[in-house]
Amino acid sequence: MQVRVQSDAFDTGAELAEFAQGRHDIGAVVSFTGVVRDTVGDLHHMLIEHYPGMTERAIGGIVDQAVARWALADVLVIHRYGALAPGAPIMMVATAAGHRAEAFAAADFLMDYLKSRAPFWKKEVTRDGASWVAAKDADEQALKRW
Amino acid sequence: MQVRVQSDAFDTGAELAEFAQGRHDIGAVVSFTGVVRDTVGDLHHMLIEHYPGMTERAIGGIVDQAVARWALADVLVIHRYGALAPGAPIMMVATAAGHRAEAFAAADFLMDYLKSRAPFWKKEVTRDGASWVAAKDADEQALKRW
Amino acid sequence: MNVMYFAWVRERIGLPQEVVETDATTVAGLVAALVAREDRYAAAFADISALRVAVDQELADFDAPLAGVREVAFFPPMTGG
Amino acid sequence: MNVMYFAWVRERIGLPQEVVETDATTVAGLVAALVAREDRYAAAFADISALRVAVDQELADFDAPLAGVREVAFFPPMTGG
Repeated sequence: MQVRVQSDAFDTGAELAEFAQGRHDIGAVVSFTGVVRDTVGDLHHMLIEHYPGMTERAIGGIVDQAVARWALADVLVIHRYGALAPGAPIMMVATAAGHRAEAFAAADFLMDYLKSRAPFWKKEVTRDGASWVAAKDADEQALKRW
Repeated sequence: MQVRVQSDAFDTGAELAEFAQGRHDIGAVVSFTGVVRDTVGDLHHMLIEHYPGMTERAIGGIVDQAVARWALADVLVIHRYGALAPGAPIMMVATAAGHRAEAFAAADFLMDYLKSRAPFWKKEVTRDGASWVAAKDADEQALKRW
Repeated sequence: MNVMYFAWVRERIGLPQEVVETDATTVAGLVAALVAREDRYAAAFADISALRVAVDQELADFDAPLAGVREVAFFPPMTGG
Repeated sequence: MNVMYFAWVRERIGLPQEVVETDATTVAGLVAALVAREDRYAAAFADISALRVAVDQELADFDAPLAGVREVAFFPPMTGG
């Protein structure tokens, strides 16, 4: 199990190539990568603020829940903070398990909880100004699935 | 959208690094990798047989269904056949979308259908002999989710 | 018509494909004609519920008609992914 | 006790953290004491339903007790992932 909170960029492909490498007891690996999205084409960059200390603690608790709930061989969570360019990976989650149902469910669960229970806040900076991304009701509702 | 059926090995990390690269209109990428699993420690290799022609047609149809159902920016499916060593990637699916729900659902859907509706058959070759992997009732049941 | 066999169906029958001349009008009729040939076919088709069939590379039922069909394939449930 | 502010709460109050001496026994009491101080606090805490609070780095309710607490943080709903 590995959790990294960092301002440095990371390479999803390279991380996934390393993840659960050389293990013969797993059958399924699922990854999720969140990317800075610029729908309208006016985004200059995204600023991600976080709460050092609580961030690591919150993510660790979410990973512990996933591990207690599904038979996982390994879990990786990386989440960036700071200024990120459009198209850049914001964060990734990877899960390894014997079968696909566990790997999918755990990755989906981790994402739902990281979205609404890990202390990160996103601000979009465009040419015209900056605004905080509002949390969505749907994201809070999504937690009730688990 | 890209579908590849091949005997050659592939590198999940390298494929994912290329996938949806440089796109600023996507927010979420999900990947699934199926790996040759050797639970007991007696697997020599896995043989995957397929039905050339029908395989490409079946996978193409499954991808078309996913694209019709979810707003996907891109889809990648790679599936190997032939002899595969324990720990080797068998196949992968990647989906790119604006939001995580679509990317997760489409990858999950693609896996359920590839599992039971793409003409591949797995045979496990151990030191003691060889046996065909039986389809699971749960895999057929999983299709009813969609 | 070209008839193909995969996985343990191929192993029981002992060949991957063959050209079959038949008057059968449905897949079930083709199966009956094959079963009547030799024990190895009877062994492969003993439990039809354990088999799947594709007609011209599309999954089909055993009562599917054979008119105009060029290729029929028999195999166990698929185990892809 | 150390009081921290994040995202637009930090921007409205104009600082990321401060040490606050208070007799308040609950988070809600601390909020009332801060709001009484200056308009910028009143602006930040105007709609408490739009805020979340963490007590010693764990999510908590506004009626959480402050006895023995070293750090309280106020912020909008999180937008991670």
